[in-house]
Amino acid sequence: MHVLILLIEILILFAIIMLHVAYATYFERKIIGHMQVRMGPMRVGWHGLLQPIADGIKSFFKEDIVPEQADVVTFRAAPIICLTAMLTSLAVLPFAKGWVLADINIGLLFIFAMSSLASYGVILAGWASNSKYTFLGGLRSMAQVISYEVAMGLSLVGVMMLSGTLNLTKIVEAQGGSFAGMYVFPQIIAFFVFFISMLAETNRVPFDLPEAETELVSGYCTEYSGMRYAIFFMAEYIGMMVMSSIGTICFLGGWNGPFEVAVFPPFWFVVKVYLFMFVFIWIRATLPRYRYDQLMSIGWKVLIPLALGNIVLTGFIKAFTG
Amino acid sequence: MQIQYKPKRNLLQTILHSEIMQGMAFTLKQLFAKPITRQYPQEKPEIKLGFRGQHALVRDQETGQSKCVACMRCVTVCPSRCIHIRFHEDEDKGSRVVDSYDIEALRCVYCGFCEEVCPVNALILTEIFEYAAYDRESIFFDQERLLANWDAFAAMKGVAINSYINPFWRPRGIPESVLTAAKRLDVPEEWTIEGQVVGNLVKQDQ
Amino acid sequence: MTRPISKTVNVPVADGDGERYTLKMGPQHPATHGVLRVDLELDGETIIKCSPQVGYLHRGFDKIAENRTYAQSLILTDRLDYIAAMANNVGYCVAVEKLLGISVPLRAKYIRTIVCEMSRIASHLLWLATHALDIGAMTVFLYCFREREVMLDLFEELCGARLTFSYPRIGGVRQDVTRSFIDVLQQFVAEFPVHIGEYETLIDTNRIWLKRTVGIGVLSAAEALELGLTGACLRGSGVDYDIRKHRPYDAYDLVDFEVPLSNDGDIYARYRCRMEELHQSARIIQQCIDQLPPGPIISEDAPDLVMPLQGQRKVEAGSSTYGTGLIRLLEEHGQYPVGDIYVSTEVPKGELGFYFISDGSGRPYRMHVRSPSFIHIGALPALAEGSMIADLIANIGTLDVVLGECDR
Amino acid sequence: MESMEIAEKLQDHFPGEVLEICDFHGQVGVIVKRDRIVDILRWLRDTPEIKMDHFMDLCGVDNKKRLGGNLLRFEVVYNLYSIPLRHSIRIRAQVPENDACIDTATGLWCGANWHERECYDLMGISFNGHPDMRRILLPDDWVGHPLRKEYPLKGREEWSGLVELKHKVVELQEFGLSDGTLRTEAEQSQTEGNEKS
Repeated sequence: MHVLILLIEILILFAIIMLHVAYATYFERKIIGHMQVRMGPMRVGWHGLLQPIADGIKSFFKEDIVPEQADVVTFRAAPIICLTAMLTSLAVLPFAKGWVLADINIGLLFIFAMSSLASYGVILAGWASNSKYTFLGGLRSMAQVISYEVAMGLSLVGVMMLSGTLNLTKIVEAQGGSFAGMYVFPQIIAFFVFFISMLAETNRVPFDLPEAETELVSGYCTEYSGMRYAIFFMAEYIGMMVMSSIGTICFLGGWNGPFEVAVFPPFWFVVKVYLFMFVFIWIRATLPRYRYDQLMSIGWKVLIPLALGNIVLTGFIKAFTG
Repeated sequence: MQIQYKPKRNLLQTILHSEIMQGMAFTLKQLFAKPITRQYPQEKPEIKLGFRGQHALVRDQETGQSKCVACMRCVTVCPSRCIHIRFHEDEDKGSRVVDSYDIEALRCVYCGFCEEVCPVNALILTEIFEYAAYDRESIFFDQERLLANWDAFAAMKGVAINSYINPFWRPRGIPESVLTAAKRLDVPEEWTIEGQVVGNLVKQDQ
Repeated sequence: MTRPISKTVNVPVADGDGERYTLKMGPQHPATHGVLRVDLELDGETIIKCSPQVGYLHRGFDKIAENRTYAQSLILTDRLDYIAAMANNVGYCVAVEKLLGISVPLRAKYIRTIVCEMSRIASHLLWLATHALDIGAMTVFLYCFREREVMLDLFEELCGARLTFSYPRIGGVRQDVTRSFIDVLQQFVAEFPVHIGEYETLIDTNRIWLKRTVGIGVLSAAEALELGLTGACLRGSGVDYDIRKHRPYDAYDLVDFEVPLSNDGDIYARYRCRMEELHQSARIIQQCIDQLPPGPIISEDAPDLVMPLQGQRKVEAGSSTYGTGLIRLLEEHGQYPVGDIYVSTEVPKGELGFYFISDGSGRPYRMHVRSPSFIHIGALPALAEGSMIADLIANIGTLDVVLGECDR
Repeated sequence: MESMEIAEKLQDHFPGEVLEICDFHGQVGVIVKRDRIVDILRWLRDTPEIKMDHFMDLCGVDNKKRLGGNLLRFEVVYNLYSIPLRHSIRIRAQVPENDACIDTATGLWCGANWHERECYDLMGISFNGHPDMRRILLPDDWVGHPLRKEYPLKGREEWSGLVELKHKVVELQEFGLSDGTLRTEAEQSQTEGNEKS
């Protein structure tokens, strides 16, 4: 019985997330469109509201092309690895008090593990397509993930030190219900480092090198088409959402808000996540792209030292204030 | 003139990312600006007078036929050589009779030379620009098609067709004396050589 | 100055001699601006050898022009640099006028100057749009197109076409400007500096933009000259060469403007030069509008597109051939001088030169187009070798090439 | 300096090389022999009071049907300009038909590289010492040089690459894999004939 309930819960979460992914694309296209003084999707449904559905149907029915020279098994598996890893990390996210599939004690570590795993999908996709553009995209992604995973992990150490736990629910609770309790204030440096690494981890502008369109055509997914391409797309958007959720949980006080919304407890959580998503999109609409070596030097020479310094600083403050 | 660069950012600006924030503020402002998109098939663009679009042979209101006199000037001038005319001489009247008038519109480059050289305003590039088709045959215009194109264009323009003036028929700013009789149409005062737009400084001098 | 430009390539080789591989970038690639193919030899992401391959758009203008009259060849120039066709049209007409010894009325000169500068604005906007997009700033792209659209609408009002204008004629222009055209243009010119400010807000001081452009693709003045670069690419390296000043044509000697120069010679310097040229173009247009004199718009001794009716050679009944009358007539007419001439004009991309040899028939004996894009793409290896793939993209963007012009 | 003066100086300096000086609409062209062309160009570029530093243009001309003069079959035309001194000159080097080659100017201006390749490609004049003498605009296996006067405007035969492609399309059509967008001409006329009948 317990398993059945869990399965139903998983199904509901899965459905909601898929819907979210669909409409996150819509959200992005609309926002970017209006920032660029155009309208975004307008044709399918009222103001293009059914556009994501139409896109989904289209990609399902498109031909699934496997390049002749590709390593077929890996080529087919790569998007699945990406999506599965991203979906799995959703399990430990507390959307509201008690609204969590698996409230495990090492939630934060679990998410790191999963997001690193997802990059295997990208790298394998780049390698298995047997194309030079995808290969370069895969290499870039590998380097990027390795360097920024470190920075991101280190940036969250401060949060762990303050809250004394790796359990995501407890991290939220440690921040208390008040506005001033949010870790973004004491951990402002960590938040900065986390935010930049978050952009890099999810391959977003200005760090979208693995799929830099004007350089590598479409990076690691150049050779993908139809549903497999859509799966990469989904994985990217779920990744964005997971990262936003971690940001919300660790720095913005999770589901706590100025007032309780009784009908829908995760209200504030969703608001905050979408705030993050908006900033993601906003940045994409504004900034140019870094070069590969510049990206690496920012990661290693700026962000990691900053994050380490933050740990030391937090440690001192913690030691002196008790 | 040497280019002046903007000053380098200082440490505080670097830490605060001030220039990036400015850019972000600007894009945020544009989020609420009015989009400039035109929803094309529903919302047609405004086509300016003299647009060089689909070809048509002007239907003479009196005879109901084309005005073409087979002078071959359009054939001669066409740089892409897409106009083909066949004609024979009418022995009684001493004039030429057009047997066929074909335009391969797919070869046309829409330079407007043909309507410019036409002495009798018989040929026109209309303001219709949407006539794509799935096969080549339907964009090969023979005389009937070209006259039908004119009818369609006349229907589109409505009642004003009698006074329709294409700037290629009576170019703005060209004196009447250099035009053939059929091209000496009545045009707005601004189009004549006397009614030219002149600059502010010239105006003051006069 | 004679040193051959092959920069020493400092390739960071990790272990051993590094495995090299080739990447054929293009002709279908988002950043190669049309159908340019660049064969790259790479070590990791570092470019060791770069060789651009052109010709995918070759149409043989030189050969076609030898079989058309001077007036008919005008349409070919529309298809050279299709981003700024008006400037090519004017350049062609200026060259033919010089060859045939035709003088142009003052009003036509002013109108031509206006349309030339309008097309410079249109072209530079498209350059900025794509250059920024190549480097990743996608929003600038659409802001630039917003303003470019105004230019295209104005061109449409003036001559009935949005891209392939065929507007100037040998000896003048086809049609006069209208009141509404001048009004819209005046308003645009007044507002334009604000729009330039908008683009600059997004990229001018942006640290990412600076990182991607400053110190990348550096050419010294001597190198740029030796490579034959012209236009903003040459002026970005500090060589004061602008044909509008050196060999003024049309009304450029009657208006006051400055030529922006920079000594840095990198991508950022070229970017700044072009941005400054936008300001100067607006200034020139404003002055032309102010000074626009009354008068005829086409010279009286301008050659007709076709010869007058009475002189028309009788065409055989039933024939549907072309050109029977015109070409023979002009040959008999013998009104064209015999000689050769090279005339160049400053188009947005650089120096567009036409070399004509006339043998007195109505058609050029030989026409050769010196197109700036062709030379600029030839300079790509000098800029890109030793840098990274991302810099190659930026370098292609900064050269501002149009493949229609390159391949002719 | 006036272009005519430069031409005369050039004649003084290279007496045996300059064949003729012609003036047309204020532009001076100097017809020279091809043998010392690089020396002439170098002299023009490096002499301080001439200083032709901008290599504007290079093109090949086929003189086969050109009237007048005792011109050789081909000529290579160099248009030079001096940016600091603002004067220009044109050098027309004569190239015979049986040995259509001339020394390269890439050693002086490396920008001449592509000009010369284009000249070779379209006119068939090859340049001695050029680092990369390949076709540039046309495919490598193209036959003939289109800008020569005897080359017909319509071209000779299809380019081998296109012929190959058409064969491939026909092959694919047999398996129903192509819609036949690139039918061979013979086929096309055949189907047209069928439609008419």
